[in-house]
Amino acid sequence: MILVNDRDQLEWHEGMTVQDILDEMNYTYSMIVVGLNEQIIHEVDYHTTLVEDNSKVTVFHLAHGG
Amino acid sequence: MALLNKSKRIDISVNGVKISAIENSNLIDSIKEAGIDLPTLCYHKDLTPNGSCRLCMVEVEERGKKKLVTACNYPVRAELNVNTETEKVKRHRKNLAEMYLGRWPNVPVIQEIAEKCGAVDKEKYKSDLTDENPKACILCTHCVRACDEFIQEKILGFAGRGYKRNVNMPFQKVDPHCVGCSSCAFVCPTGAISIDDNLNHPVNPEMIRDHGMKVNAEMATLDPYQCRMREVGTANIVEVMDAYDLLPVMNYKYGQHKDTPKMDSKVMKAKYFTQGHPDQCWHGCSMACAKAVEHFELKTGPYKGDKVIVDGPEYETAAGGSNMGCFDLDFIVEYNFYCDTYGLDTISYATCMAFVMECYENGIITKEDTGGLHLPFGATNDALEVLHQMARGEGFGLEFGQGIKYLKEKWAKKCPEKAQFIRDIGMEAKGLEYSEYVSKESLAQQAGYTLAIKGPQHDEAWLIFMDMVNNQIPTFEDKAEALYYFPLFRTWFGLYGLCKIVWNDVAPKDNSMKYPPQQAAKIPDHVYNYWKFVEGMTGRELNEQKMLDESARVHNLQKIMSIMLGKGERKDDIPPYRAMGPVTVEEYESRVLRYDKQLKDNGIDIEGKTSEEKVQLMKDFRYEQYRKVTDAAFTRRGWTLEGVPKIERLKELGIDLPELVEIVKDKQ
Amino acid sequence: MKRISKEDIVNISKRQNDEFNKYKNMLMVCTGTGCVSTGGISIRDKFNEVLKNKGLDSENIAIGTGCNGFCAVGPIVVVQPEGVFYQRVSLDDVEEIVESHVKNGKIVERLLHKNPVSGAINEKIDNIGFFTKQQLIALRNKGLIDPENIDHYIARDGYKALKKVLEENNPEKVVNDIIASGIRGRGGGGFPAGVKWESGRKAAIKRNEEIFVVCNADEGDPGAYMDRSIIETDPHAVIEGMLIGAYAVGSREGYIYIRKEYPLALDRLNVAIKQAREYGLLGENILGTDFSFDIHVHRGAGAFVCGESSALMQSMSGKAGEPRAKYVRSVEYGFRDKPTVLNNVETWANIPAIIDKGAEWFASIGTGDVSKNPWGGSSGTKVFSLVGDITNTGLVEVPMGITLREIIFEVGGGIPNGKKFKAIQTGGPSGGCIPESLLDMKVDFDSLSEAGSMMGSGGMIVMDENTCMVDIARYFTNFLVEESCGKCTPCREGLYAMKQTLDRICNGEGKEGDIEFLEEMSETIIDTSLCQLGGSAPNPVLSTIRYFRHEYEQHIKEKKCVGGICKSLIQYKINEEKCIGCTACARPCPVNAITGSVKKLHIIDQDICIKCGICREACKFDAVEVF
Amino acid sequence: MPNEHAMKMLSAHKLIAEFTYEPVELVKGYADRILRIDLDKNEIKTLPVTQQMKDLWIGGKGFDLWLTFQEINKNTKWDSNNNPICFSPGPLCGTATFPGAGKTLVTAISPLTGTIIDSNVGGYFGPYFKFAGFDSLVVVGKAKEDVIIFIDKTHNRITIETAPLESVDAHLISEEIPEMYADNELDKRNIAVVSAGRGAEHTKMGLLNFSFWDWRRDLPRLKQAGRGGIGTVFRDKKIKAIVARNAQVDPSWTIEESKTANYTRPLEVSKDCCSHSQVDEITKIANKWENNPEYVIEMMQDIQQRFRHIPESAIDTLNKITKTPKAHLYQIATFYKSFSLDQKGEKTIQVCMGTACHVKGAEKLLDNFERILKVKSGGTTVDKKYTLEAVACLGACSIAPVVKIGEEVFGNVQVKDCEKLLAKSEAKVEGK
Repeated sequence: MILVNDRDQLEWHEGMTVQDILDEMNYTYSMIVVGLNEQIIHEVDYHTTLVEDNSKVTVFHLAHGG
Repeated sequence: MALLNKSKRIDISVNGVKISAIENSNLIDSIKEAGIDLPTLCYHKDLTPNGSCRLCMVEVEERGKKKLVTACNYPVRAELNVNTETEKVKRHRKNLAEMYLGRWPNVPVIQEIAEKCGAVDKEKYKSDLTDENPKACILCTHCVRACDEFIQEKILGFAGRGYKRNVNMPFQKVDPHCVGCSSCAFVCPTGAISIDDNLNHPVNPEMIRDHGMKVNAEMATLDPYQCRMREVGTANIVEVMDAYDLLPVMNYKYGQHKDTPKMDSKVMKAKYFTQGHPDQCWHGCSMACAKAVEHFELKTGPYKGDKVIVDGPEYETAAGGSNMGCFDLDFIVEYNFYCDTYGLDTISYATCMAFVMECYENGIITKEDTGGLHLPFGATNDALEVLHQMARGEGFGLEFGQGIKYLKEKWAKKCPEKAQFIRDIGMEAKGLEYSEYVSKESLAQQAGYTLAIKGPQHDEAWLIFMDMVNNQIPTFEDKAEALYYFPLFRTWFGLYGLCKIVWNDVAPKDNSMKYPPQQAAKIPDHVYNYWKFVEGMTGRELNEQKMLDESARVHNLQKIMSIMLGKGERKDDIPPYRAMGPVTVEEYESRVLRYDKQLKDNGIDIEGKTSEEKVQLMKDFRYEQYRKVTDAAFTRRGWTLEGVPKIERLKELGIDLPELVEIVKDKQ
Repeated sequence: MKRISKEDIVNISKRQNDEFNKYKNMLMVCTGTGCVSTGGISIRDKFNEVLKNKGLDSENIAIGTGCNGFCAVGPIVVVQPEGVFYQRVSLDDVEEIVESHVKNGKIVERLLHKNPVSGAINEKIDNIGFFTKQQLIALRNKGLIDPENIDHYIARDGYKALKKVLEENNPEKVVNDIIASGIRGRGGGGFPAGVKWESGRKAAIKRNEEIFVVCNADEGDPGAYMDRSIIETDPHAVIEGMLIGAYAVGSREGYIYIRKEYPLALDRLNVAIKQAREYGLLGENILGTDFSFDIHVHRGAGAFVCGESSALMQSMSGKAGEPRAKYVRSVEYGFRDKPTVLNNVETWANIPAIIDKGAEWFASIGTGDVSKNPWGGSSGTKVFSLVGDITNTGLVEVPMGITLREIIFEVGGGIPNGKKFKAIQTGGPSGGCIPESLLDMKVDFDSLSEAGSMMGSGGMIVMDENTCMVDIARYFTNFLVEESCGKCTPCREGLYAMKQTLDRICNGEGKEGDIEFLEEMSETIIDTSLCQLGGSAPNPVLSTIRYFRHEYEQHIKEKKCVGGICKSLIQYKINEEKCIGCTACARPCPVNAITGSVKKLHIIDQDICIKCGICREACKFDAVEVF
Repeated sequence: MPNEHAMKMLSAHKLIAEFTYEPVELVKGYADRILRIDLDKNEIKTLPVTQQMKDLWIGGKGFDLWLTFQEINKNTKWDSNNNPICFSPGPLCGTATFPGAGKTLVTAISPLTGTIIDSNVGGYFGPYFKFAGFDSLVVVGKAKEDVIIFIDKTHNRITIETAPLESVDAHLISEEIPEMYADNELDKRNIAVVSAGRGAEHTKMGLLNFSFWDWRRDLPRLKQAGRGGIGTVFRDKKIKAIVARNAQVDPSWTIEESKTANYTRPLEVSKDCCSHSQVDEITKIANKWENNPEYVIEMMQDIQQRFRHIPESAIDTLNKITKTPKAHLYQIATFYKSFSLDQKGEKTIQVCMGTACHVKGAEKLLDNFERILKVKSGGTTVDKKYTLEAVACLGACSIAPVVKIGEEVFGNVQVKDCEKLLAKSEAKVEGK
C-alpha cells in the first residue's frame, strides 16, 4: 500500500513508477514537488523511478491561486 | 521542446566521466555537470544558445562518427562520447581567442578568455577594425536576445552584414518604445550599454535590477514548462482546477464538467489569444500575462458587429462561465468585453447570475420575475441581455445589479418555504459575491474566504492546494497558522505597488530541489528578491518578521475601520453552506464515498440514514468545524473571539493610536 | 484556357506537334539573357515581319527560344527541323537568311560555325564540337520550345511524367525511384535528393504536419548561370519537377526563391506559373485528382549567403539571411519550423526526365554504382557554365565522369589568343583551382572534392597564363568577406584577416610565415564556422597554395607577379621592336603617363603610370607588355 | 492633432477648477505629498506625508486606508459625499527593472459590503500619477455634472473640467481621451485613463478600468480594479474619467560606438521623409503583398525601386502594418545589398565583378567608371543621376565582362567603351 500526502492510499503493483502515482491521483499541475521517502525526485525521472511497496510519497502543489 | 517529464535520460561520457543527460538538452549542460568549465562568450545560461562565438566547440563521437560541434546548442539525442580537450579543439580555441584579441584587445572579458585558451598574440589578427575601447561591443548578441526573450519588446537588433555587423536601435536613435527595463545592460559582458535608472531615484538601482533580472531570466527559460503565463496568462489553471475538482460549475454545485475542454487554455491559445505579443500591463514586466483577443466580432448589444480587442479572459472570468454552466468561449469573451466596457465586475456578475440560474431552475423565480428572460444554467444569450439591461438601467438587469444579498432577501420573503435553501445557495458573504473557486472540501479555504476583511475574495488567502491536496495543514493549529501567515504575506504586495502573480506563477528551476517542500511552497528565493527590491529602493533591510508586521498593521487597521462601520462582526464571517458542503442530495450523492467516509471517520453514525438526514448531519458537522477553525485563527491573529483586535496586539505592532484604541476598547 | 484533364495532356501534345510539323522551317532564335543583350528579341520580330512581307509566314515561323548555351557566338538562330546553326546573326542578316535559306533553300555559308581548332565548317548544330559531347537532360528542351508557351512544353512530353505519377498513385514509389536514380543535389552539396525526400516525408507523417517543397534559385556563385538559363529556357521543367516532388512527399505548398539579379528569368517563371494555374496543373485538384499544390515566388535581395538552405528559409520568412545550426536538419524543422524539402533548380529540372525514362536509365549515365548506396557514385549529367579564358564560352550539359580535358579542349574549343592553360576553377567561392596536371581527372562529386575543390553549382572558370593565382584567391576571399553574414566569429573575423594577409602579399608587403598563417587560419575557419559558406570559404586559398605555392613564394620573396595582375608588382613597358609610334596608346591614358612623338618609340613613365591597362588594350601591335 | 470628433468633445469642456503645483523629485520611491480633490467645493490641494505615516502604513493600501480613516466616520455610507476613493501606487511602483511593479491600490466604502473594499490594478495610471509627484490621490465629494479630473505632468497642472459629450463606456472613452489630449500618435502612450461604464451607474457591481495605450495595436488596453463596486461610487460622484499624463522621459540609453557603425547609418535624412504621400504609397505597397510579414523583403524592394532608398517612414509603416519589429526591418535594410539608406542615383551602373568578369578585367572597368563619374564604387554622383556599384555575377558570364546600366545589359565591355555606354544611356534618357 502506498501512502500519498499522509492521507490517500493506493494499491501497489509491480513496476509502479512515480508517474503512475501522479496519473492515478490525477495530479496534472505542472508546478509540483515530488518526494519519495524524503528524497526529492527530478521531473525527468518521474516515469523511470520505481516505487517499492509501503513507500511514502509527498506531492506538493506550489500554487497559491490567481 | 517537449515537456520535461516526457523526455528520457541518455547516458553520455564527457572526458571519461559518465553523465546521465536529459534528452534534447544542450550538451553544454552535461559538460558543466561533469565539472568542466568550457570557454564561452556568446553563451548565457538564461538565453537561447546562439552558437556564434564557436569557442565552446568540442569533439563528439556519435554513432561511430567523430565531428566538431558547438556544445552550447548541440542537442543530446543519442549516446555520445565527448572529448573537450583534443589537440584540434584546443588549437581552434586558441585561434578563435586570438581573433577576438586582435579585434578587441582591451576588453577584460576577452583578455580572460584569451588567457584561458592560451592566446597571447594581440598583433596577429590586428586590422583597421581593431577597437581599443575596453567597453567595446563584442557582438556576443546577449543584449539582442535579452530584449527579445526577457522582455519581448524586440527593440534592439543587428545592422549590417559581415564585418559591418553592429548592434544598435534602428537609425542609431533611441527608440521611443524602449521601456528602460535595462535587461540589455544587465546581460552585456563588457559594459558597452549604459542606461540610467528610473524616476523613483532608488538608493541602489543595481540591487533592484539584479534581483528583477533573476525573475526575467526564469520567465525567459521556464515559463513554457511551468504556467505558460506568456501564452495564456492566468487562464492556464482552468483545466487544472477542473482536474482537481475545484472549478466552480453551476453555482459551485460541482468542481468539474465534461465540457471544460471546450473552454480551457489550450483552446484559448489556439483560437483566441494573440501569441508572441508582449502583453505586460506595465513597463519591464517579463511575465506579460495580460493576454488579449483581437478583432473579436461582438454578436449582441449596442456594439454588435464591431471588431474589438478584449482584455482577457482571465481565469476568474472563464471560471465564471463554467459557474453559469456556459462552456462556450465566444460567450465568455463577449461577456468579458461588455463587463469591462460597462464598468461591471465579471466575478460579481457571474456568481450572481449562477445564483439566479439555480433559483430559476428550482422554480423559485420564473419569467415573471426576470422580465420574460429564460435563465436556466447555460442560457448565454439571455444572460447577455441581462448585462445590456444593467447598462441601460432597466428591467430585471436593474434589480440583478443590486447583488445576491439583495436578491436573497427579496426571494426568501417571496418563497418562505425555500428561504433556507436560497440563503444556502446564494454565494455571497458580507454582501460581496464569492470569487471563482470551490471551497467546499477545504476548511482552510472556507475560512480564507469568509475571514477576509473585505469579503470572499481569494487575494487574502488561497489555501486549497495546501489544505485539500498537499494535506500540509491537517490540524486546526496548522490551519490557524496558515490563516495568520498568508493573508499578511499576500496583501504585503499591495502596500508597495507590486503584482502578486509574479511572486509565484513562475519558480526558480532549483526551487523544489533546494528547499524542503514546506519551504519550497513559499518560493523563498522570490521572497528574498522582494526584500532586496525594498532595500534597493528605500535602503531599509527587510526580513520575514518585519514583512509580516508591516502587513499586520494595515490588516488590523482595515479590521478596525470595518468594526467602526458596524461591519467587522463574527456573524458576518459565516459562509453560505454551498461554500462549505453539499446543500442538495444531488450534490451529496455526487461525492457520496468521500462524505460518508468523513462522517464515519468523525464518529458520526450514518447507518440507515436517508440522504436528506446525512446532508443535515454533514452540515452540522462542518459548521462546528468552521467554528473551531475561526476561534483558532482569531486567537492566532491576536484578536478576541469576536474578531476584534486586542489592544496588546496593537501595542505589539506599534499602532495603539488613540483614535484606533477608541474604536475597540469597549469590545475587548 | 480551361482546367485540363489527364487526357487533355495527350491531345494538346498531339495538336501542338501537328502544328510544328506544319512548318517547313522554324527559325529558332535564341532569347536567353546573353543573346537578348545582343538583340535576340528584335531579330526574332524582324524575321516574322520579313516572312509576313514575303508571304512565307504560313509555312515558316520564327520562335524566340531560351538559351542554347553557346553564348560566345550569339545571337544564334537554328533553323529546324534541319538543325542548320547560324551564329553571330545581326539584324541585317535577317533579309538574306529568309531570301536565300527559307525561300530558295540555299544555306548562308558565312554565318555557319567554324571550328576554332580544326577550322572545319559545320552546318548542323549536332556536329559542332561544342554540342557533340553534350547529353541533354536538364536542358532537353533548349532551343526547341518557346518558354512562354506551355503547349510547346507539353508537346515535348511535358507533364507526361506528372500524369504517370498521378495515375500510379504511389508516392512512396516515386521517392524510391528518385533514390534509385542516384541523383545528387545539383546545388553543390551533392546530397542524394531521394534520401532527402524520404526523411522529409517521414518527418511530416510522424508529426502530422504540413511539409513544404522549395526550389533554391538563388545561384549566388559568381561565374555560374545554369539555373538562370534553365528557368529562362524551360520553366515548366522546374514546375513539373516540383509537382512530382510535392506529390511524393505529400506537400501542398511550394516556394521558388529566385535571385534579384535575374529579372528575365523571374518574368518567364511567373508567366509559366500563371499558365500552369490556368491549365489547373497548379492549384486545387490537379488533373482531376485530389492532389493540390501551388507555388509562390520569393525574390532574393542580393545576398550570396541566402543560397545556404537555412539562410534561404530565414529570407523567405521575411528576415535577414542568417544561417542557423544544422544540428536540427531542415527536412525536419525547416521553413516555418515545418519539414521542408529544398533542392536546386537543376535537380528539380531532372526529375520529370527520371520519372519519364526510369531510374535505371538515369543511373546508367555517369560514374560509380548507386544501386546499393545512393552515395556510391555521381549519376546523370551536370550543366557547367564554361567561362573565362575559353573560346566556346557557354553552358554545357555533359554526363558525369567526362574529364576536364575533354570539356576544356573538345567542348570548350581550347584557350583563345594562343595562350597556355593555367588552371580551372570549379565550385565557385567554396571550390578550388585545379592545375593542368589534373586535367585527366573525371568530373564528379567525389573526385572534385578529393582534388580539394568541389562540384559546386557548376561554374568552371578557365584561366590562361595571364592570371595570378594569388589574385584569384584574393578575389574569392574579398567576395566572401563582403558576402559573409557576420554572425559567427571564425567567418567574420577570420576571413577579414585572410583578406588583409592576401592584400599585403599582392601589394608586395608579404612576409615570411604568411603562407603558414593562411593555412592555420583556414583550418580553424573550416572546422569551426557555423555554416557551409564559412566552412568552405578557405578552399580557393588552400587549393591555390596546394597547387601554386611557388607563386605565393614569388610574391613574398621576389615581389614578382608572374601572371602580370598585381599592380604594385608589375610594370607596363612598350616593346621597341613592336611599337610603330601610332600614338594609339598615349591618347586614352587617363594620367598621360605615355610620351613619344608620331612614328617614334613611346615610353611609359613608371612613376605616373597607375597600371590601368588601357594602353595595352588600345595597342593593335601587342607592343605594350607587362613585366 | 485631435480629430474633429475629439475636438468637439474638448471644446465642450468647461474648466471648473485648476491647480498648478511645484514639480518635486521622488526620493527613494516617495514624493512625500498627497493630492486631495474635493468635488463638492471644487477644491484641489496637497497634504503632507509624515514619517510616521511611512513607517506605519508604508504606502499602497496602507496609505489608502489611513487617508480614508481621516475622511470618514462611523455613519459614512457608500453614497455619502465624504466616502473617499483613494488611489495609492506604492513606493516600489513605476520601477521598470523589476517585473510586476506597476500596481495601484484603490479603496472606497463599497455599495455591496458597506465597508472598505480594496482592489489592486495594473495599467499606466498609477505610475504616471506617481511620477507627477504624488504618493496618493484622495477624491471626496460629488460633482454637479459629469467631470474629468486631468493630472497633467507635462504642464504640472491639475484641472477639473466638465465633460458632457464623452462616452461613459470604458473602451470608447479610453480612446477618446488620448485622441483629445495627445500631441501626436506617439504621445498617446503618455496618457492613462481611469473610467467606469454605464453599468456602474445603475448597479452596485461597478468597477474601474485602468487604461494603457498598446502602441503596437493602436488601441487602449484595460486592466480592472474589479471587486466591490468602486466603479459605482465613481459614477455616483459623477466622475467620467480621471486622466494622468506623464512627461515620458525617454530612457537615456547609449551603446559604445562600434567601429563599423558608420556603414549602417544614413548620411543625410531625405527631405520628403515621412510625408503623408510617402506613407500612403508605402501602405499601398504593403497591401499589394497582403500585409504578409513573410513578404517584407519584397515590399522593401518595391519601396527601394520607388524611392531609391529605404526611408525611416518605411520602417515605421511596415512595422505598424506587418507587426515585424523595427529592429528586424532595419537589419534587413542594412543586410541585403539591394537596399540603401541613402538615396541612390536615378540610374544605377552595375559593373559585374563575377569570377568570369574579374578574369576578363572587370576591375579595370570599375576603376575607369570611378574616374569618369568621380565617385567611389557604391557612391552616387553629386547630381544624383548615377550610382556606381560593383555587383557579384549578373549571370551573363559568357559575354564577360558585363556592365548593366539601368535595366540594359552590355557584354564584352572594354575600358574604352565606358564613355560610349554612358553617352548612349544619356541619349536614351533625353530620347524619352
